[in-house]
Amino acid sequence: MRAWLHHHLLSAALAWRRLAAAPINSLLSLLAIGIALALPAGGQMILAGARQLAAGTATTPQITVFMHIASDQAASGEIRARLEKHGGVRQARFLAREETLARMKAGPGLREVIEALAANPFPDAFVVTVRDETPDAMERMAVELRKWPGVEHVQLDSAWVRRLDSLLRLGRTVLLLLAALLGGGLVAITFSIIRMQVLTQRAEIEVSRLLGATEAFIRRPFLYHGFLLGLGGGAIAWMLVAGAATWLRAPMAELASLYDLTLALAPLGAADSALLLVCAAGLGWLGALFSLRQSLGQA
Amino acid sequence: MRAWLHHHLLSAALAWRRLAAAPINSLLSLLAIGIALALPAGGQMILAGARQLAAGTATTPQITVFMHIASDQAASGEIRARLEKHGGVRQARFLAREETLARMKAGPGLREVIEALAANPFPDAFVVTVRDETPDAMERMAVELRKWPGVEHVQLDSAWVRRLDSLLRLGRTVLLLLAALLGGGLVAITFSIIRMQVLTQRAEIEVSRLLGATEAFIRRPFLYHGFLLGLGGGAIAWMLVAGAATWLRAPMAELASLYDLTLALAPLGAADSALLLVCAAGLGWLGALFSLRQSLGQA
Amino acid sequence: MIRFDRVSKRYPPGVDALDGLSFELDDGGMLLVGGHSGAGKSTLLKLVAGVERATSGAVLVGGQNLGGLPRSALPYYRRRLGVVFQDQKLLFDRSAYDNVMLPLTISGFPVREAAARVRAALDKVGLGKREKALPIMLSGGEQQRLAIARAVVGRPDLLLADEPTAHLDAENAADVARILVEFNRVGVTLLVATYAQELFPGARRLLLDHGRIRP
Amino acid sequence: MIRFDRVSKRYPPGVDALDGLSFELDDGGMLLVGGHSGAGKSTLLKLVAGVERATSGAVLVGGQNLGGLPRSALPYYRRRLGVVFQDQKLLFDRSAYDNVMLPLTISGFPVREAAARVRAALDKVGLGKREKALPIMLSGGEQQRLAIARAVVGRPDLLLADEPTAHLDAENAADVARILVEFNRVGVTLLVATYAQELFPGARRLLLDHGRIRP
Ligand SMILES: Nc1ncnc2c1ncn2[C@@H]1O[C@H](COP(=O)(O)OP(=O)(O)OP(=O)(O)O)[C@@H](O)[C@H]1O
Ligand SMILES: Nc1ncnc2c1ncn2[C@@H]1O[C@H](COP(=O)(O)OP(=O)(O)OP(=O)(O)O)[C@@H](O)[C@H]1O
Ligand SMILES: [Mg+2]
Ligand SMILES: [Mg+2]
Repeated sequence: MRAWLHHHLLSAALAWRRLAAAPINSLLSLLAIGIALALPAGGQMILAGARQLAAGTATTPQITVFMHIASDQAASGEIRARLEKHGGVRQARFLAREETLARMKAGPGLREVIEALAANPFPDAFVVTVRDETPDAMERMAVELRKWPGVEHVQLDSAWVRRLDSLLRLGRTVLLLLAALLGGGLVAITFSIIRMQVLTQRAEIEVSRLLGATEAFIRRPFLYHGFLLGLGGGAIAWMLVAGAATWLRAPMAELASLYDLTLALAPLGAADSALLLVCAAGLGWLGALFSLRQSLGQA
Repeated sequence: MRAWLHHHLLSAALAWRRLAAAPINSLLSLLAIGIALALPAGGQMILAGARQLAAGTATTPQITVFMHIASDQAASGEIRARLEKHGGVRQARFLAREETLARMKAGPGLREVIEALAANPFPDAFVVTVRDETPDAMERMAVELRKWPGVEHVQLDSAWVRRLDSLLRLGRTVLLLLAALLGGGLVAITFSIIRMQVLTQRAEIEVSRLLGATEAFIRRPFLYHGFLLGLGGGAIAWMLVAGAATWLRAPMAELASLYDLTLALAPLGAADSALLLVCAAGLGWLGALFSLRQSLGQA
Repeated sequence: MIRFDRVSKRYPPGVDALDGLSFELDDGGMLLVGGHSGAGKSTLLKLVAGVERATSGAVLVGGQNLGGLPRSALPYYRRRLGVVFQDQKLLFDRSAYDNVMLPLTISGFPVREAAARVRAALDKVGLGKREKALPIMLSGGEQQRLAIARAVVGRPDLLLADEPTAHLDAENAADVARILVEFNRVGVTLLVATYAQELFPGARRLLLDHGRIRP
Repeated sequence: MIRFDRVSKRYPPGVDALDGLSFELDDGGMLLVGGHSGAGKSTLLKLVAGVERATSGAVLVGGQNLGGLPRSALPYYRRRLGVVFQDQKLLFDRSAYDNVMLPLTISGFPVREAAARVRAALDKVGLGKREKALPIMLSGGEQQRLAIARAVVGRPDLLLADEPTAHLDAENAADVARILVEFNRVGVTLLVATYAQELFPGARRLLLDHGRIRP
């Protein structure tokens, strides 16, 4: 038992020494792994930013219900009552036509036009928020409202929701694809490195076997090697992402300001960072395991 | 000379056999390189699509000049003459207030409002396109026009231009960064692989030297190896990008249709493909060269 | 006790290295294996070391048939042996000291005691002052002695040596032979393949000829 | 002609392998180098082969001082030699045939003639039927003979052999010695480090003792 623990320590130390023995090579390997991991991690960061942006701008997709311009207050009251009773409606805000006119006058540019009007050209309206904000549900709600008496026009802003949704979905798909590809890439890189290591250590492996080393004894340093490669690569990826976040902050802010958005790129949080490191180390270990399977046989 | 040519052929064949000797390993290496290259290549494809999109929607940024609502035709004539003489103006289209009114009436939704108006609320206007379409030049032009007599308001749509410009600039920066990172990654991967190959072939290298092999003779197969790795990785990258273009076409089209845009993802063209392969092979060769420098010494 | 019972060994391309070989060697005994180049001496030793398996017949060591030994038990069997390989099998990227330490590390020997044992083994073969040297820095004969130090450092019950005195001058060869015989005197079973049978006077001999015992 | 002029070789940690050694060997001559393990025999051969450089003194081969040979000229110098290394330096992932072919490939020998030469060399050392075998499939003595085949395949002017008969039984050793002597008879200069000096009767001897000539 003590010998076993001791050998684990020795293996880790040996793996470390093998990494340190070829520093440039190790650094380049780590860099390759780091870059492979930085891309999905960075994508995750950007997507998180975009999601937060989406949350900021499109929290509450709305349906606007315009009454007929000739409809009277009673009709509007009727619709208001219906909306309040409707189970799918979360909130309905009444916009009286007088209020709209006053607001429009206050707005820039339109004042002269509106003051020249003989009558109030705006109808009564309701701004409705719903419980089920999925595009389909909103579409169905709009169709229903359109049939109510005195309703002239129902405007749905689900198009925007759908756009953003579709964009985020695309982003997620691309990110997943990227993560899978590059996770696979990491496994491939450690696989190669460990396979080559096995080849370089061929003599040592052969001699150790002849002197009575068990398979576990022989494999352990290589598994630690893969683990360390993954972990180090993960750390580099973390730094690359943090660096990119800092470096991209200025141009992103400029861009966001043009769109009147607040888009903040935050470096990875503690949980995401931990996940990144654990996944990286795990994939490195896995690559080493596959590699040993292939080059040293099943046992 | 014939022996030299012969050895080049032998070296290429040997490099090929080394790749084929460890097919899984080679495939994984190629995949790693392919993925590393696919990302900037794919980014290039997307950016090309975006640039084409930008070209489609924002060909001619415009400046709209609104006359004062109370200004008379003479004033408008004066401005028109000035615009026609102005060197920076490419074209100025006059929008008479009557014409605008008529158009607005024809448009949906506004008819009732406009018909209720006592007087034409629209001023005369000019839609101006300029020779120098850079955001700064347009800004300067707007400032100048604002000072002309009878001009009430000058509206500049350079904001959109600037947005798109800024977006594309960001895209280009990210892409360059990516290409540099992943080009470096490719060099790092071939560096590692060749270094490991050198380690595995240590005995052969040592013996060959003792038997009178020149440095060039020893290095040649490794350089071919790096070259082939790069080339194969480039080919895989090409296929990945083509695959992604096909795979992303549907969601991209959906997205584009929501924005009323035509965004077509075309697979890499012949020139871009050739560039990709040449760069990949060259970087692989370079990685091998660096690697040999480091592991076999300068000579 | 080592017992070969009609053991044959055929290598894949169809080379019969051993052909129906039978002999016994008691615990604590000594046996020299001779014969021409390619006679099967190394093959015999490899069968005892569990490096190769017999094609037919039984190789019994300590009553255990090596042919029936599960793969997972092999490492533990090997730890009880000391083997000097004909091609030495030294690690060229480790110092003499580390080469001799390797079997002790593998068997999980306590670290502190191990160092003393390694030094003692190196002293015994006259390499006490070269412990930091890499094998490449040693002459052919010094490498040979290093391989012997590694074989004896674990104080095995059974010592196999394949041409342990090749590459050694007469004086060094006699020294090495003396070391091996000393081990045998304190109870270690000794099996040596060698051309230099005169270095082990009075020992039992087994002469091979194309895989068979020459009568 | 080989001429050593007060040659010393000190290896980095401070080992004096050769110490002011002077001797001459005429073209077409034969010289046996003897001495205890670690006496400096291999070092002497390595200096002639251009594997090591003298710390002081001059090593002249064919009038050329090897110490002054530029690194880029070394490969071409080596192609004119045949060397049997003490540790053989065979490639274990290549067949016997490919091992012997290697020096011919390196010197850009025409492919068609090369095949015939390789077969002739393998036949000469009795390995004609094992050309497809990997070195690991050969016995120790067979590997030794393979190394000799590789050294002579290029028909060198100068043949260096370091313990060429180690690992060989008396009969094979005599065969190998005969092959080497035959080469010497047709004009090849021969320099052999060996303990088995009786295999080369009548040859000139040089006995080393701690890097000096024992008078
Ligand atoms: N590369 C090296 N670095 C350090 N010391 C070395 C090196 N090569 C040889 N030596 C030392 O130089 C001395 C002479 O070595 P050399 O190999 O020439 O001996 P040798 O006469 O060939 O011995 P043997 O018969 O055992 O092969 C020895 O003490 C050896 O340890
Ligand atoms: N792994 C192998 N594959 C095929 N043939 C082999 C293998 N190992 C040995 N042989 C052959 O088996 C025969 C006996 O080999 P072995 O190594 O036992 O001989 P040896 O008596 O030790 O000879 P030497 O004195 O030359 O070392 C030889 O003909 C050899 O070529
Ligand atoms: Mg043998
Ligand atoms: Mg020597």
